[in-house]
Amino acid sequence: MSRIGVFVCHCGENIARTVDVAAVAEAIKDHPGVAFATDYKYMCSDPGQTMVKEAIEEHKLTGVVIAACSPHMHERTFRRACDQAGLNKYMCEMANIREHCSWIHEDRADATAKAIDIARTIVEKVKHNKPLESIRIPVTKRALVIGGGIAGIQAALDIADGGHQVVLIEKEASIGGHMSQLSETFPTLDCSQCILTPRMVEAYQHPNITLHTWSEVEKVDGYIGNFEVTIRKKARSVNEDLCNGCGDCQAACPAKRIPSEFEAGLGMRTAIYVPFPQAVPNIPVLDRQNCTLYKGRRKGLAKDACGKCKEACLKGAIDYDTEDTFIKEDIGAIVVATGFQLYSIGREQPEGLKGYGEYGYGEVPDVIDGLQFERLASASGPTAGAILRPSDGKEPTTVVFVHCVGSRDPEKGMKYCSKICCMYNAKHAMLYKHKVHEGRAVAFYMDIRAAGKGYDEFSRRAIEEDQAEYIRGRVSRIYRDGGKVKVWGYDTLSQEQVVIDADMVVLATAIRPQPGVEQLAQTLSISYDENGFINEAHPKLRPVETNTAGVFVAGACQAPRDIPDSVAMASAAGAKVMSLFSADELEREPAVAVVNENTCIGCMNCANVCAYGAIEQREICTVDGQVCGHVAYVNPGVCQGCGTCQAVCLSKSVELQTFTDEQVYSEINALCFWE
Amino acid sequence: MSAHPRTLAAEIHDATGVNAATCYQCGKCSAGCPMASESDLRPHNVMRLVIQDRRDKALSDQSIWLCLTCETCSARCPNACDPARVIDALREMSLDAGVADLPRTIGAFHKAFLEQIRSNGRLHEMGMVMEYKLRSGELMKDVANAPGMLSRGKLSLRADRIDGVDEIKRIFEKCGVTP
Amino acid sequence: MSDPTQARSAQHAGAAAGEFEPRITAFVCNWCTYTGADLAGTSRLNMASNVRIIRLPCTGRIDPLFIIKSFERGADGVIVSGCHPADCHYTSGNYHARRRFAVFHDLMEFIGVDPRRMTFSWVSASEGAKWRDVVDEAVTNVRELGPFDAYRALAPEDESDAAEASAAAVAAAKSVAATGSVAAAKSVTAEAEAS
Amino acid sequence: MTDEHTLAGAGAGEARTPARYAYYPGCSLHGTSREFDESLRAVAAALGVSLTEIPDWSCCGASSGHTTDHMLGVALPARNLAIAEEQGFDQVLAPCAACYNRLSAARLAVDTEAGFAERVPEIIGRPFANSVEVHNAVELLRDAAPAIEEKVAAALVPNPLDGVKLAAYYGCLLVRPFEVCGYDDPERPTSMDEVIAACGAEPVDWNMKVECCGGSFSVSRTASVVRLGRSIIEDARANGAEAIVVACPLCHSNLDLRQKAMVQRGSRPMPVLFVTQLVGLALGLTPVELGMPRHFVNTEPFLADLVQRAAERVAAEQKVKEEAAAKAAARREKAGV
Repeated sequence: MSRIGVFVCHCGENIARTVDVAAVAEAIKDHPGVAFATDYKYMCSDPGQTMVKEAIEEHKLTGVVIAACSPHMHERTFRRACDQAGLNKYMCEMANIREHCSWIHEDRADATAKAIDIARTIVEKVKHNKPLESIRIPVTKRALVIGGGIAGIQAALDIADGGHQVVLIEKEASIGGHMSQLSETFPTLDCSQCILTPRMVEAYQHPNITLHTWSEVEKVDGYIGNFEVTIRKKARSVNEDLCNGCGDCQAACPAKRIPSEFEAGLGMRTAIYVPFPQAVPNIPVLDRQNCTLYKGRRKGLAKDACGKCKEACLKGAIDYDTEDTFIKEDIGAIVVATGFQLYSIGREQPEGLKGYGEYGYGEVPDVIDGLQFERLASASGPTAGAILRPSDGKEPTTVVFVHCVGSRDPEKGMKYCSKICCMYNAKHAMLYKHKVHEGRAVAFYMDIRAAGKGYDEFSRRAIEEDQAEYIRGRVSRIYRDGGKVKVWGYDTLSQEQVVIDADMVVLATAIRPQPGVEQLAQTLSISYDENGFINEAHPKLRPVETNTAGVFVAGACQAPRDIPDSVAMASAAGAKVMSLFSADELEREPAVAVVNENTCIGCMNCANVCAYGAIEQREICTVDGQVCGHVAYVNPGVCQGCGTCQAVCLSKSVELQTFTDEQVYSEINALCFWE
Repeated sequence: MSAHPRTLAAEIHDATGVNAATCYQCGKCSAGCPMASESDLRPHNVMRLVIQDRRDKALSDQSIWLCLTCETCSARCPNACDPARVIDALREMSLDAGVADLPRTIGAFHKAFLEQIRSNGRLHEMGMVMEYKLRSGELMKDVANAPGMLSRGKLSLRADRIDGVDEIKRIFEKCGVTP
Repeated sequence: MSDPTQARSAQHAGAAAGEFEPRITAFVCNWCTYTGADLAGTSRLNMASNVRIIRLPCTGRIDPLFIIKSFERGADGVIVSGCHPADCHYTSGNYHARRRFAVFHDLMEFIGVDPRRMTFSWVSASEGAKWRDVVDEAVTNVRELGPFDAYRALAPEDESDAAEASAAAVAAAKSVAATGSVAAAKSVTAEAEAS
Repeated sequence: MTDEHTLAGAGAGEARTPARYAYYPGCSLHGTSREFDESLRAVAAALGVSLTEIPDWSCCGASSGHTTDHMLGVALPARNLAIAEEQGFDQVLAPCAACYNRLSAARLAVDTEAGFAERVPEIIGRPFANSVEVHNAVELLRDAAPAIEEKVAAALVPNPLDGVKLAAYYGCLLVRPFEVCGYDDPERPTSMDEVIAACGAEPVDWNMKVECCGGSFSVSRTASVVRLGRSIIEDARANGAEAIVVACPLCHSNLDLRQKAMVQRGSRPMPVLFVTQLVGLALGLTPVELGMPRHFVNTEPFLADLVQRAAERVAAEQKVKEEAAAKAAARREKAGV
């Protein structure tokens, strides 16, 4: 006969306001199998936990039900308390009367009745709980970092400096990400390359870091501490061991007019190329889409149409016939740092977006986006840092900066704020004024969001010292008018329409997650929000964890982030990984399926539906060693405890611990509605 | 406001489905409004009045009658506030409340126009122009064009009245509209 | 989307007048819908109080027999809700569940339950409001259908034999999870009936 | 649901049943813009499109209707749609942009606004299932563009429009609101430009395509119309347009009738053609058939110029041919001797 203690929490007023907690305790007291019931203001507080511990001893409790908040909130807390009181922690369960009751109902009678039902249900479940031992699993102390931008680099370096192996993969030819494209950085205006490049080199040369560029995650199996990751190394056509980065191949390549991704289309590159001079590693890739030889091969030409780079390469590092290769890595923890892309608002629009025909982007050459301006302002850029407009290479005397293009626009773009634009617009206005003293910089904004250390001072400086003209109002239309770009705006402060004849317009387009992040998230079985940003496990308390144990998130793939935030987040993720690696084994809930070999008929339905391949077939032998049949066996290390196998078992022979049929039926029966 | 237990915003919501509270006053509507230079209230000012429940000003200001319903504001609004539709609704309310301060000419135009439709089922421009001039008092305006229109067969002196003119009258009655 | 407040106002009116109040059991997965319901709580989204949640690791764990059992124990309606397709915490559990319930849905009338008493939905951890709507809609629908007591006769103290009564249908539903064919399921159940 | 009717046939004529339309001319096409009516009928005949005028059709209410009363603005168009339905049509052609907009808006309102599906039939006193698609003239011609191109190519006489620079002016009511019209991009429409290209002329890239001309203020607030019209004509001119092409009687009368007040003295008048007149010219119809003489801005110099240039082109080609022939002859002689 079980002796269960029920502890009803007021949660201050949170529960007590709508649920008559005393009544709940009173009602449950006489429920069969309940030995003790009480209520208290804060069960999770120290006195509250002590009350639980003492009750366990005093009333010889065999099970504990905490009627309080969601198990996701405090189950761990109370299970630890029971453990300390000598009660197997898996004999403790939470009855959620806050999130699922007091917070969502107003009628006190209804809410109280429901709270009693909930408590009763869990009591019935706990009656059938069994003492279980946590599963201990080994931890592979090797981290995978996905994405070689500043966030990925930071996380990789922190973990590597912590003495652990790191595999860093980057889908582009070089690490560095968007930060390597930036000219100067707010709020200090220090040169982006100057602070980033050393970190890139450090990551490349770090003894604990294995770098794979031009590579992507193909497949992820396993679970926290024990992932098996398959990495696709895309065919580079250049042997990374032989290449010495001399650059002769690029010089020899005849296809020289390919818009450079790194230069945001403002500069050209060759078909075999390193994205930028400071690239790490300094090893080119061959862009087969634009390569003359491959174009020829796709056309089915008998002999190769080109081969100049191969001829030019004295190291013989170039091989036109390499194919994608796959490497498997054993990984203990994963950091996702895939970063962002700028919302391109040209004529072709992604599904469900209306776009901005009124802004003429993609049709008026002197209407550019923020990254393109970074390249114009960058000393290493196509204009060597001179602000010259794309159409005619002239120095613009009036430049208009438009905030919130595609951001804070539920109807035509993204409904969220892209967070960094206010700051980089101020920076752009400054950089422009510093280079073109007589020039006129006009910024159309809705609100200036400059919350951050030294941020507001910075944006004020743009206005007060560099005389950027800030006009509060959205722009309605932008179009080419002879040599000028007409901008129709409105000044909501002076209540006038404003028409500006600009020479160049810079659109601060929205920050969006990298394309393909959804597929990656599904490969990692982590969740993402409706905008494609990775969901953190808890918006406040678990900001760098995801809903899959062992997978962490850093930087702009989780939400629009600037450099300081991304770096901070990356270090946080790194720290999380290292605390995971601090132990040789980790504890896991024994929520795993167990097969009853006596009743199993070996139909293997369970194996067919198991997503983890945790179920294998085992032979049953007679005493004299004759194989007389086979049954299913669940590998507890691999089983994740979804229980799908149990639901499809025809002979009721597989049982998921912590969610047994017995437990579930007890709950259902506890909700017996026949009065 | 005691005469109106419900807020203007609530009534606008019923009439148009627009939640005025979603307007964050970015001014994009007014930036592209072809009549902004001629009217005191620009689209986003009108939205503001609705948000602030300033019924009297919203209904009695002349600006709402200067809207061309060209829909540019609505087409570019980031929050689907549909100012054009809201202004339409305000005009209707303004007429019902009898506080419409529509420029005589424009009011005369709409009245003349609808009068034509109600009595002929179709617009008889010549008749409309006459009607309009009588109502607006702008007797001599555009007369210069009239001969040209006639000679080009663009104005017919005879109204073509449809058979179903009674249907039209009934539609006006059922909508409670009397020009 | 039915007016969210409708279910609740009706509920209190009903409660006052001692009218029929639907009793609904919800089987939800721990990772998406249960968390979504938590979110509804933290967002203080008011909803009908007729639903009792039973937490399971994954919709994949939900045995059709649970549902039949609930009806047999006097539930007027059942909600089954888990992660969106492709968002399953266990990668494919909800897919198997979907496959199973598709069939189960076909078998409902067969076992004497109006399918409208069942609600299948996907509610992610970030969809508190959607959970509120699912609950309120289910309550409204079941209230329209009135109480379910077809199984009342089957509700003896010892549940097991009552379970047997519908076990055939379930076996069918399960075998489908393996074979994937509704026809197969139907035949199995038919045989069960015949015998 | 709204897409079903507003987007029907967009970019895909074949999606629509063989071109048979209930024709809703609207008041303007019976009055100030009868040349739109005349040219449309002529072009339709040439393209084998059958138009059946809706018997006893009534005015759509234009902006005065919905400006005064929302329901009136829906009921007046609905009556005409109901009649077309009665007549067993599944699509209506409303060439006037204002009518097209009001008819489409009415369809949308009946589809989407609470209670309208019941109240509207009651108010108009006719059964109404809202089953008739509404299309405008540009839509019709865009979908017929291939046919037009063929006919132009097949013509024996040289195409007078060859290489003529034209500005396609859409205005408001043809493209906005997108939910109502939706057959073309509201900010960067291309349908009329496609028609112009099909006629062998050259659509210019300009900025005022979708700006408002002052619409219904033509009579009541002429000053505004003049201000707005001026910027339109000047931008068209600045971008090299020789004429403006429209599909809206309001736009036309504003830009045509009021043009004198819009342009400075001495500047070349800017002919304003209905898109149907343009197609008519391409198909070899005469200016009179197309009602050109009804315009206030005299189109004769423009047309004469077109003919002149066409003649010159022909002459030039002729010359080239003759020279070639002469050379050949010379060579033959050499060979012969």
